[in-house]
Amino acid sequence: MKAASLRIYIGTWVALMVLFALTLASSFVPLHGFNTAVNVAIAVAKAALVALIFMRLRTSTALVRLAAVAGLAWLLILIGLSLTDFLSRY
Amino acid sequence: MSTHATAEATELDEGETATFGMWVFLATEVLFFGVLFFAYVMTRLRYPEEFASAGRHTDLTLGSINTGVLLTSSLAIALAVRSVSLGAARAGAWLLVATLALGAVFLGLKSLEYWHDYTEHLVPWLDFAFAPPERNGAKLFFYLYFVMTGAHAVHLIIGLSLVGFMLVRLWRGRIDAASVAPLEVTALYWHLVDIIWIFLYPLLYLVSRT
Amino acid sequence: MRELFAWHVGASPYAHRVDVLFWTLTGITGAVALGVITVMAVFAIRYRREAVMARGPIDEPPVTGKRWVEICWIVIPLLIFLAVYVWGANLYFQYASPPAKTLEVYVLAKQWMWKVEHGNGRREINELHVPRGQAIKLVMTSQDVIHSFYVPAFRVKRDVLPGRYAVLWFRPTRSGVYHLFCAEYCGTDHSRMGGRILVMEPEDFGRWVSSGAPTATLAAAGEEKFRAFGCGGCHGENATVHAPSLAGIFGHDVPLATGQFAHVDERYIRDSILMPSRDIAAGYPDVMPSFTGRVSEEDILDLIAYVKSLASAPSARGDIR
Amino acid sequence: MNATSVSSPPAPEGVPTGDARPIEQSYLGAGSSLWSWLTTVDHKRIAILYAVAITAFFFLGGAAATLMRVELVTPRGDLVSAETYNKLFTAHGMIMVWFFLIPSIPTTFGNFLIPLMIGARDLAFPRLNLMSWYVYIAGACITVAALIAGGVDTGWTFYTPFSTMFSSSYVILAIAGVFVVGFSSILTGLNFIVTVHRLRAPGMTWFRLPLFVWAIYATSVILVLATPVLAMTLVLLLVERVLGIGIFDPALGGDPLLFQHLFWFYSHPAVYIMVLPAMGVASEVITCFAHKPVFGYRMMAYAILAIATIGFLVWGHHMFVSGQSVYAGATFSLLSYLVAIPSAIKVFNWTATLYKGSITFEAPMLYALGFVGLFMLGGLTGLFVAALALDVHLTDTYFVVAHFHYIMVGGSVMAYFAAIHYWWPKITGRCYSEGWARFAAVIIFVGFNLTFFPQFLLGAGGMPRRYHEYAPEFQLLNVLSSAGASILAAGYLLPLLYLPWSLRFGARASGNPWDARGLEWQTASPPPVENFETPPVVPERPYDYRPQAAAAEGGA
Ligand code: HEA
Ligand code: HEA
Ligand code: HEC
Ligand code: CUA
Ligand SMILES: [Cu+2]
Repeated sequence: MKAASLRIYIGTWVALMVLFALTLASSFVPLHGFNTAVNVAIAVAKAALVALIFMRLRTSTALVRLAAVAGLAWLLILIGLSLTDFLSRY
Repeated sequence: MSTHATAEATELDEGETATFGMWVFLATEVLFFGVLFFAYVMTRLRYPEEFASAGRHTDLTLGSINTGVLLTSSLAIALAVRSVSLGAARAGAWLLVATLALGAVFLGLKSLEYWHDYTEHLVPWLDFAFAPPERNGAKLFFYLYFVMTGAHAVHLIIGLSLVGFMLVRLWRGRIDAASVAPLEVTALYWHLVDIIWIFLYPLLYLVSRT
Repeated sequence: MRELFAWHVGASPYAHRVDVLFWTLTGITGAVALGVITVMAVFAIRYRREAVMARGPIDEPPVTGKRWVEICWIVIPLLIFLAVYVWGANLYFQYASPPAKTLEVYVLAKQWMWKVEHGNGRREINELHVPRGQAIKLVMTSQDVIHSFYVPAFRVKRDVLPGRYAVLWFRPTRSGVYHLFCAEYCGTDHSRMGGRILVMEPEDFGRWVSSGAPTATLAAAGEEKFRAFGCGGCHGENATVHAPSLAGIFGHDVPLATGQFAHVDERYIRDSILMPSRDIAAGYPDVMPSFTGRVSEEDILDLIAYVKSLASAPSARGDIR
Repeated sequence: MNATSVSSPPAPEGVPTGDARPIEQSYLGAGSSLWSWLTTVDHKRIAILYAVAITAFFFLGGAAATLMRVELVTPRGDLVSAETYNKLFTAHGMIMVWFFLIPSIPTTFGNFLIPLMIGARDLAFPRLNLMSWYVYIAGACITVAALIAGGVDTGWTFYTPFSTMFSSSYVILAIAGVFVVGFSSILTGLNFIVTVHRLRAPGMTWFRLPLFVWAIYATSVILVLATPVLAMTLVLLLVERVLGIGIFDPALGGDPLLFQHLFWFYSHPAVYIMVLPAMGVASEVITCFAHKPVFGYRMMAYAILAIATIGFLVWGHHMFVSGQSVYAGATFSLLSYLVAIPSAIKVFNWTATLYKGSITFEAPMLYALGFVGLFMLGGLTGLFVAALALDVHLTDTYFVVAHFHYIMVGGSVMAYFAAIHYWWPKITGRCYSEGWARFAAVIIFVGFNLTFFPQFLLGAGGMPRRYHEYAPEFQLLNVLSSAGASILAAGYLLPLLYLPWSLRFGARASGNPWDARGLEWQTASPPPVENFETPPVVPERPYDYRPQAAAAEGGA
């Protein structure tokens, strides 16, 4: 098992905190309906950092990555296909 | 979880097996919470204004502090795994203690927040604060707020017990650099609980703060 | 014989079109099933172990079948499937889009009965009288759980949900009496929640619908309620409150305070009555009270009928599309 | 078994064959106390624990069905009250789906055979495996308690707002039980996935896996990805029911279609959970008794994966008349036709496997051929209900009831019986009476068709489902159906007699009584605790059957 260097871990934490500050600050700036989009995009970035570095997906086997992606992919199927109904119903 | 692998399976293989097993489990967790996110999206599409005005009533300060706390706890447990696998069991133990402490702080603040919600009549099934035009939508927002944060808190409590258990095993010398897999798997779980919060935070605390 | 088949002859042009699809598909799938079963039987007999015959070496590569055979039985079924899909979808869109000129009837479902209101105010329970040859459009809602309005002879059904309006249409072309079933499980007496559809000659229907001394047309009943609930106090001609005129809005798009437009249909009126603050008409104050709990589903149907009856009136509001 | 197979014929060269070993030296001899069974972590013993529980639930669900069929002999509700009838079909559906058919083949034969087939000692997480069984039993007890205490009348689909506002409160308990059982499914699926990925014997590459393993693997993927959705949906249902606030009831500002989407997002993939393992069994049995390699092995494996994935994209076909947008309906209908293609591939490939085979007709083969035929009919009628305009007429009628019983009873249960008969000698070390087994297979086939074919006609004629009373013109067909059900019941009771009988009086089975290929046949019957005395190495493709050789020997 290869352990990443301390620097990388601390750096990741700093990055997470910066993103956290960014998301909080951006919420007070009116962005004409794009606030949620920005927030979600930042959340995705934070989650990716945690997954890639802390959970070490970056150095995992393809198999583990596949498992990691599967849950997300299936959630997108659920939401995506349902939207064909909810967005075109009336 | 013990793993009786085939005869020639090595320690390293067992670690890999456990890790893979945990990732499969995490996939199920993603879908488990996914239903709540799905319900949130669909309901918010129907009640955009109500969600906006109800969303302004969540406790931004406590929610934000908790976000910082949880992100930091993730760092702590990641460093704990790193230390143990490099042979520094003592440092690892202290980092696990830090993880536990941060997790406990999170739960403490969350309880405080629930208390505030209660006193401000934000609990939708008890004497709810919002008046009719917004009432239905706001109720659904707070309903989802409680179900989502509640499910998250339950997971965090499970995480705390797992980390506590690992701490005991580390203490007794059952975990060391060569058999770090159980700790690693626990850390994966902890990180996932953190990731869920990363999404809950903007959806519940940052709706329409402009 | 008829018993052995329990088949109900279709009683509308749409039903006949559905039947053609049904029998075609029965033909295709029957042929496929028969074919597969025959081939299996032939193989089973011919290649039974006792059969002394030269089987020859296995003439296939180790782990794959014959490529061209497999491609054939992927592509041919796919083409058949696509054809059936398009056919079924085409009919489905017919089912979902009522023609422009229809006779409208309101249907209210509740555990466990169907209440029907004709335009002229004639009401009936668990029965629906309709004239032959005319397109009938049902506007349906439920008071409690989900029900489903099912007329096998017309090959149509539609779930009836609480809190919204479901539309179902058909054009009966054979007079007679047909089953009406509730097809969505709705509790204890689900199986008894049925009734009859009586398709009458137009003249007979005319006589029937005007008999039984209906007190007032639906719209008139609605107008009555419009006054009784005090709607007229604000929406009326000489009201002091600044409220929009409802004349001529039905079926059109009205501007909202948000800058968007809303299409005025049954659901919009219902929401306006129950949740007036959700969609505020542009240029008007948000003062209309919610009538939730004060009006029944039937009252709402009457009020809708009234607002609809104003549809052809000239609108005083210039901002309507 | 017939004469040829009892004294297992000399295997072709190079095919090692297990022996008949004294039962005391097998996994069955590892302990006979109840305690030794309840604490075992041996996958083979856990399989038997499941088999016992599942058999009980099959007959419980069957008893409810029997009562329903008796009630439906007359158009009036004269045997049981409407309320009782509604509770009966709810209990029947819930028990058959969650406590019988979903766990059936995976937890019994999957558990027993996966390690044997891939040459492993046990599953990846043996203790988790035992825990799954206890979780299953716990969930089952909760639900059965609810069904006995007061009964639930929601139908197995729990549609809102009926389930949240109107139905009796036992629905809370019943749902809690299903929720718990879901975790058993998830843990079992997880265990299988990890096992197949990590514990294959040397040389056992993916394309040397028996199709049964492929099928269980794909099933596990569905279990793991679909079940959590059901679990959380049920939580939301419970909270809504208890607190009176929620996102499903329009009276509370919710949307009932939201529930339907979530329910079917799980439940449509769940129908493939119920049929994929059956397809795996059919592939094993048909190749064995046709004595020929399966036709198009790779395509068969891909078809399994395709069904598992595309199966996730079609759930909206249960909602064509629900008020879902017509565009969504059109999308889901198209996708439903696409998922039928891999099923078609499988049916054709099984048929082609018979070509130039050397076929014998022992009981497992009779059941397997029955499976193919009835699954095909069930699947073909699925094409009717997938056609939008036809479904408008047929949905919620007996046509749908017939459609899914053809696949689930005619298909999956048939395959389950094929599996029982095929692997019985391996599991118990005993041979059952071949004559009785064939007789039962024929009775079940006849009874089944008589029960469910009339239901297609009823449905096409417009008889709605979940009807306690019905219009008089439907009576004749209903009487036929009920008559068939009694034949079917008799057919199902037969194995309950001759199989246990064989445990005591049956001849001892050799290691490979069917002259079959596959690692599980290379060890003794019953297998030793550690499965293989020497860890196996896999040198070749699966299904290495040679029809010419067998025919020369058998036909002589
Ligand atoms: C194991 C269970 C199982 C399986 C495998 C299937 C398989 C399929 N099902 Fe079924 N289904 C159920 C169990 C199952 N179903 C249940 C339980 C319900 C009702 C739930 C409830 O409401 O309670 C249901 C309901 C149901 C509906 C909703 C009906 C309604 O309520 O209105 C629909 C609609 O599309 C449908 C379609 C299909 C299709 C297209 C397939 C396909 O996968 C079938 C594919 C197979 C074939 C097509 C056969 C082989 C193919 C050939 C031989 C090809 C050659 C053919 C030609 C060239 C024409 N099913
Ligand atoms: C998953 C598997 C499965 C299986 C195996 C079965 C098996 C059977 N089913 Fe089931 N069925 C469903 C799943 C299944 N069903 C589902 C999901 C529904 C929908 C429920 C709903 O609408 O919510 C349904 C609904 C359903 C209906 C429609 C009810 C209605 O809509 O009103 C009918 C009616 O005939 C029926 C009949 C049968 C019959 C005769 C059998 C037979 O094959 C059963 C054969 C077995 C036996 C007959 C057991 C034999 C033993 C005895 C008789 C002994 C009894 C003894 C003791 C108590 C000791 N089923
Ligand atoms: C207190 C005055 C008041 C009463 C009483 C009242 N309304 Fe209104 N109504 C309004 C006002 C003001 C608006 C415009 C603002 C809005 O859209 O909410 C309105 C809007 C509407 C609209 C939407 C019109 C549009 O152009 O968008 C409908 C439909 C309607 N009302 C129907 C009714 C009915 C039916 C009743 C009686 C059951 C009723 N109203 C009672 C004041 C009233
Ligand atoms: Cu109303 Cu069923
Ligand atoms: Cu389906």
